[in-house]
Amino acid sequence: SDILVVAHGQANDPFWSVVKNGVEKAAADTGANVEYRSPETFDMVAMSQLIDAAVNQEPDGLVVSIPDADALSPAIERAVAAGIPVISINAGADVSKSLGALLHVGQDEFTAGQIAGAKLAQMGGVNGLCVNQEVGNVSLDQRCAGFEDGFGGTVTVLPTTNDPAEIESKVRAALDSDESIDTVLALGASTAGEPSVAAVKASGRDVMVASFDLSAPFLQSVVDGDAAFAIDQQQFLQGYLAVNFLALNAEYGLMPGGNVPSGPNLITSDKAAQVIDLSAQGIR
Amino acid sequence: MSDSVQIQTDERIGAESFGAKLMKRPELGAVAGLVLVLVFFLITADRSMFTLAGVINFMTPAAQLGILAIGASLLMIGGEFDLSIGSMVAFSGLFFAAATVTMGLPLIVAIPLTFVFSAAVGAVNGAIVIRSGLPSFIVTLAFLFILRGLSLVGLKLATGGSTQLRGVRDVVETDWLAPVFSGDAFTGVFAMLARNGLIETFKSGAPKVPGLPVEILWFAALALVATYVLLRTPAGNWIFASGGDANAASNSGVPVKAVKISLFMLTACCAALVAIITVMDAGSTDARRGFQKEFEAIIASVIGGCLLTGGYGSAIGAFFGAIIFGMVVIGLTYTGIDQDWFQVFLGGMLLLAVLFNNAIRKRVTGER
Amino acid sequence: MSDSVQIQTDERIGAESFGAKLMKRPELGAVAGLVLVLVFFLITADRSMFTLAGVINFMTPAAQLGILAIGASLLMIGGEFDLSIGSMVAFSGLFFAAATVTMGLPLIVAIPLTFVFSAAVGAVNGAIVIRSGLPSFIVTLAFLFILRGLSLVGLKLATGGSTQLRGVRDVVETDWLAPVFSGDAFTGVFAMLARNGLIETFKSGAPKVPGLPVEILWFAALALVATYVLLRTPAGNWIFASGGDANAASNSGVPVKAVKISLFMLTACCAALVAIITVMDAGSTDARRGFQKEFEAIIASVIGGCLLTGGYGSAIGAFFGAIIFGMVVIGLTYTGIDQDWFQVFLGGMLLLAVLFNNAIRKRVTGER
Amino acid sequence: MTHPIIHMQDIKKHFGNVIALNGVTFDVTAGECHCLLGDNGAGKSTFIKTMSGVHKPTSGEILFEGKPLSFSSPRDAMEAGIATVFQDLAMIPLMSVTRNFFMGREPTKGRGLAKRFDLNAANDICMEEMRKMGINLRAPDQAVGTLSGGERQTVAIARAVYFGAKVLILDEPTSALGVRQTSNVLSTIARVRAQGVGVVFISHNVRHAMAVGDRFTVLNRGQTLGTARKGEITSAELQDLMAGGQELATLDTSLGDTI
Amino acid sequence: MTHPIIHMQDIKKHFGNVIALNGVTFDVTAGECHCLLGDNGAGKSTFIKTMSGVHKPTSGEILFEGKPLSFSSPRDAMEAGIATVFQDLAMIPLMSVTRNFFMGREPTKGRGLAKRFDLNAANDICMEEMRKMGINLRAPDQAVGTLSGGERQTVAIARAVYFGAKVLILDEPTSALGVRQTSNVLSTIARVRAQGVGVVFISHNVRHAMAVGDRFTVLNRGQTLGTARKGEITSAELQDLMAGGQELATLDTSLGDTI
Ligand SMILES: Nc1ncnc2c1ncn2[C@@H]1O[C@H](COP(=O)(O)OP(=O)(O)OP(=O)(O)O)[C@@H](O)[C@H]1O
Ligand SMILES: Nc1ncnc2c1ncn2[C@@H]1O[C@H](COP(=O)(O)OP(=O)(O)OP(=O)(O)O)[C@@H](O)[C@H]1O
Ligand SMILES: O[C@H]1[C@H](O)[C@H](O)OC[C@H]1O
Ligand SMILES: [Mg+2]
Ligand SMILES: [Mg+2]
Repeated sequence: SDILVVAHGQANDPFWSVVKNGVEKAAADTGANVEYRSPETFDMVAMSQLIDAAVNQEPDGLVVSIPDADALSPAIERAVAAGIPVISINAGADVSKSLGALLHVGQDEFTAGQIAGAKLAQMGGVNGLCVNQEVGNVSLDQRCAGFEDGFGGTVTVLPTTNDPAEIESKVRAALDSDESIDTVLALGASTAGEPSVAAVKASGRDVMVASFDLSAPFLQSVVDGDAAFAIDQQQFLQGYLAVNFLALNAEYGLMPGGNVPSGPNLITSDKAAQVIDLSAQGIR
Repeated sequence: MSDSVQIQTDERIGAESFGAKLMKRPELGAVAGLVLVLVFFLITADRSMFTLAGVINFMTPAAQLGILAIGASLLMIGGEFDLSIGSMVAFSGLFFAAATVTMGLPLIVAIPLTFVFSAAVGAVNGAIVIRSGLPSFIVTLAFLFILRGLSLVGLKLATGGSTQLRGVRDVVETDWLAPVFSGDAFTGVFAMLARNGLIETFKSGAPKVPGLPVEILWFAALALVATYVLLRTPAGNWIFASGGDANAASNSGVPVKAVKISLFMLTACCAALVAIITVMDAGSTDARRGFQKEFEAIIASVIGGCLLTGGYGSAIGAFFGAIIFGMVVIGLTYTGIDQDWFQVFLGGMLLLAVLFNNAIRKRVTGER
Repeated sequence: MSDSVQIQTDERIGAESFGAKLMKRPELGAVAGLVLVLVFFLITADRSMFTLAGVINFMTPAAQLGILAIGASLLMIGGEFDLSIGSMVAFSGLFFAAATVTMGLPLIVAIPLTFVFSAAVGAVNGAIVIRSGLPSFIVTLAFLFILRGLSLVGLKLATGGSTQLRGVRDVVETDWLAPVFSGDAFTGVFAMLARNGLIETFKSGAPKVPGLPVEILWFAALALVATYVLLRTPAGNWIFASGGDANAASNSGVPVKAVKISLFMLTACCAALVAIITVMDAGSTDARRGFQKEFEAIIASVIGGCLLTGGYGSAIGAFFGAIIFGMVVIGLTYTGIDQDWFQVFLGGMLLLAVLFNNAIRKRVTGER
Repeated sequence: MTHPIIHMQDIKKHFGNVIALNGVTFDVTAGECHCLLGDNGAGKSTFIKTMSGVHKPTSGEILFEGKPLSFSSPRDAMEAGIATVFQDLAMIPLMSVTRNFFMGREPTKGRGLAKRFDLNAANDICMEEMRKMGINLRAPDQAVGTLSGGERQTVAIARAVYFGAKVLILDEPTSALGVRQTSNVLSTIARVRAQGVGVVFISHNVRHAMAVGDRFTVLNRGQTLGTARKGEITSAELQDLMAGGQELATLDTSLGDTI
Repeated sequence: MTHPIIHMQDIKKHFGNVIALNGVTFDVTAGECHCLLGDNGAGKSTFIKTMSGVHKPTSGEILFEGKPLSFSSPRDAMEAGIATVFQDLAMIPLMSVTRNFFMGREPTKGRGLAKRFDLNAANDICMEEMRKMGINLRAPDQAVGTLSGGERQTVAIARAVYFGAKVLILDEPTSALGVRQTSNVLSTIARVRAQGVGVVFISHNVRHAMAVGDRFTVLNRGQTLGTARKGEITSAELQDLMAGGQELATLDTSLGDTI
């Protein structure tokens, strides 16, 4: 069977490369013919065109992420109208059903932020910094909003580019100019999380750092006690399960009855050590 | 004065083939590259790429890019750059969405307003470049950041905190002007063709392609008008002259400043057109719209034969350049090439296409 | 022939102030902008920005950018662009990390190898530009994609599926050559200063700034060497000439092709240097390193007074340009301004800085 | 003497700390050819550039047909009826001969939206005007950058003559021209002068100046050395003035009357 | 007649479908000045560009000191001892006079890593050589783009003369020069010729050619009309040949011997 995956994250994004690895594993396991595609940048107009291109090939299943329902709905509805089974992953849990997708595999971003916020508040944080390395991506806005909600204290958003050197300096600058900041939540482990840890270390202050997603060095910081925890959404599952479900669907007409919450999953120091190796291999 | 045809018999002119004459024109230089890319995909890509639906599929992004590229190429021929085009797409998209959704204006008011507003921003760009004498690269770069930033701030203001403004589709759906700027043209014709089995349909019987996306019509129309202006009007001559050597042009009586400022306004309006079309199609806008489009527009223009240094190029070249770029970007997804290799292929195809262009042109024109 | 000093008394030369003479130099044009930015932050930013730790904090990214900008500015003066610098950072970073981690080579082998390898890629870039006669914009753009893509493919190969190659710190930590390319210099001096209360310390007594990050030293050294080469060696003259008018230069006996290819190699080596420094500092590399750095390097060069059309500019200007850019990028975080305005602010400051530069220069040199 | 078309009074022009013109007074009347002579770097080109709107004078007054005037651009000067052949020719190498010829003043046909550049007419006029000057162009769409030095100069002259209305300014127009083309240009000057156009002619060739000039003004190091009418001055005297009064190098061969 | 330094045999040069040279044979020997004359567009500049390594001939042979040779770049030609003043001067407007003067052949001081461009020496030489040609520069670091036309041409000539080793090629060197500077250039030609350098001199001025030339070759429409030695031909005959045999325009004034 032919299955196409169209996602908003690029193959060179450390996070999405794990999704892609999941996709490939599922392809190997099921024997399905699978391709992963994404726009050059976070570009919803281009992404809808990629979905159109995929629909034109009339695959036996289509996996999409839905970070902007308005922009992507015509293309997704066209796929559904063409009779192609669609599963959504990662972003779009709220709209997946209404657009005609069979189910969604992923985490609810706002909830994930909330959980992280609550945990950090419980650990004693009152003044938070939310480091956003992809300004304009709504999923990331939702995380900061959830963080603020769950945290209770004040939260400042720090928009940055995705250059680690710049992020390190900016986090450092934010810490230096506001003595009251005691918590940093980064929205991506390798781009924002690792430099945040470095900045906090250099500042010599006692500041908690947590991050969305995983990376081996960040997990190491968790193990070493330099970071509090990482929020894992097990994106390998998003790629793997979606393709697997669609392959089974194509072969036997099987399909689970509801959404699969692949996260959020807090990785604290007790669990971090076990996942470092898997993370280094691009599985977590 | 028709005796001037005598020169046709100059003994110092060798024979020149028709092909050589054609390839000498910057308008047609990009054709060789297009043919190469076409042949490549005909061989390697999934057959669905060259069905009607497939062609429309790669022509749609090509057209959106092409509208920007035509503006960029005229400006580049006129000797300047505009790096703020991409941000301008986001900014005028925000303006347009706010005008329709937040303020509830009808399209007949919102669209002209958006164009006037964008042209004004373009004029500011141009005026600063002209008055300061600074390179347009750095001035419009500043606007790249400023407009992008203002889009973010504006969106948050308009939505009360989100970076995405939704609901445009709902408010414009019933507007009589909507079909000119969004959706598909000739849907009746396509439906008829589908009923008669002349074009492909889904199992459901609906035509795979409901119509011709309006941006393709806009793209083609703009390319024609721009070519006409460049080659057949005084304004076109002024654009070439201003870009070729602003000093010499001004000394010969060309109103260089007015020409350049108009071109900045035109480029901004092209960005506004793309913004209007894509916002209406998507039904929403966000702070990242048009990201890096300035770059792609310049790429398409250069593939199409424009010189970065100004004074040389064509709108038709930019037209083909945009199609080449659009075809390569979308086409690679039809080939089954692993996404990991995507950028390697994109770069390789671009390089091959321009090298091939160049080799063919040198060969036919006998340049040393 | 010392009687040539006679001309000093030409009655057709008016008096010229020392300030005017200084500002005429492209090297110093950017200083006015730097002063403006500095004054702005001295007034608006939190005091911690101008403590030793604060200065080091913004100088570190500025230095990384500056190393690239100096290479880019020489190339730009020589009349060409390299859009592949950013991708080159990722690509040579991968090469370096693979050499140390995967192949276990000592730095004394791995580092020269990385430079040789990068220079070779630069030479390929240059050779294609020279031989095809295509604009370097489009050729290096192709390499922007190709190298970025190859970095991804290579990383996955080296790591067995991940896009991040780590463990560099562990293998190089003990290498005697490591201090030259990573960490801080003069740590002893800083510790001593801290002990004597001359620089700020943590409560623990350790200095807040353990030393001078090596990239700042490399940055300053490169700026000096590049300035010396440009202004005081035949090669410098050839660079200006090649960029000013390649035809005229070649007709006057300048080996234009060799000059340009060497500049491409140099630029690639600057990218490799940044890659080595940042990979060793971070201990890892990933496929997105150096993203859009080509763009920022060109920005810094242009702020520093380089002409995009070639033949004019300076390395010292790029030095100040990188500092201005770095300071503006980091500086806003120290002010109380809402961070959503970041890009508006960045663009506005850039524009102000170059406009101010320009106004001051025009004023002192009396240009019309 | 008729009223001058342009009168330039005490023009000064500084570039930063360089003083290019230090008070030059000059006029040209209808139907006369006023030669502007002087050593290299004397300021001739700078002076005629202020006359044709390229430079704004640092100080001094310009009277056009008796009224004070300041051109804010070359286009203004052109519209007032001044056509100039600049020493650097003001040509765009990448553009065709015809497009250069008509740059800024393109002939159109059609009206309203259909108003367009009449390329056929332009090509014909251009080829014909070039032929009159002694150059048979291969094709009107040849890029100016591929023309020979003299061919290029001829395009600039033919263009100025074609558009010259009241004043025609020629900055060393014959410097790169062949024998035949030079003779054509000089006779063209004589012709347009006879039609009542005022001509300003810059040259380093005394013979050319004497052949067509009515008055001669010599500049030296940014200042006027004086103005003489035809007949008041001999070739040799003029040549001495042009050299700024300095001695000429002597040659083994009889170079005395060579230059 | 001594052995020629350069001998160009049956040179053809096509640009696309344009035939610029259609079989030209020419040589220059040590200590002679060989004038290359001809109408605008005859192919003179194209020809000397093939001689100095800028163009590769489409066909034909180049013998340098008797051996077949093909220069792959102007630098090669220079190293063989050919210095050229191109008609477009080959100057970089944004660079200073000194930097232009020494472009490609910078004097150095110091050794090894400390080897550097000796700017002081270069400035002195440059000012001095310009002075010899009759131009007192204000400062050696003035940008060439701000020099007057004649000053700029003088820089190009002074440079070529300074570096000219075996052959000096001058393409209309005096076209923009003042009286004094022209006389200096002509006497310079006489001087270097006396030193045994072979000079190729292109000019439209018959008097200049007759003053310094030993042989005269006339090109017409890409072909040689013939070569004459000094004394074998009169000024008037030469002038006729240069005009390509076509009639000259006549002037009301006595323009007969003007050109
Ligand atoms: N933009 C400028 N900046 C500085 N100096 C300038 C500028 N333009 C001209 N000059 C100087 O002014 C003087 C006069 O130059 P101009 O071109 O008017 O001379 P000219 O009389 O036309 O000489 P020529 O006969 O050689 O053409 C020259 O010495 C030149 O160096
Ligand atoms: N690159 C080129 N492409 C096409 N045609 C060219 C090119 N270069 C020169 N020509 C043509 O070749 C002919 C000879 O040009 P060339 O410059 O050699 O003439 P010339 O004898 O030096 O004339 P002048 O006395 O006017 O300088 C001209 O008609 C010109 O148009
Ligand atoms: O969930 C993903 C998110 O949608 C964005 O792409 O950034 C990386 C991940 O956190
Ligand atoms: Mg002059
Ligand atoms: Mg010539």
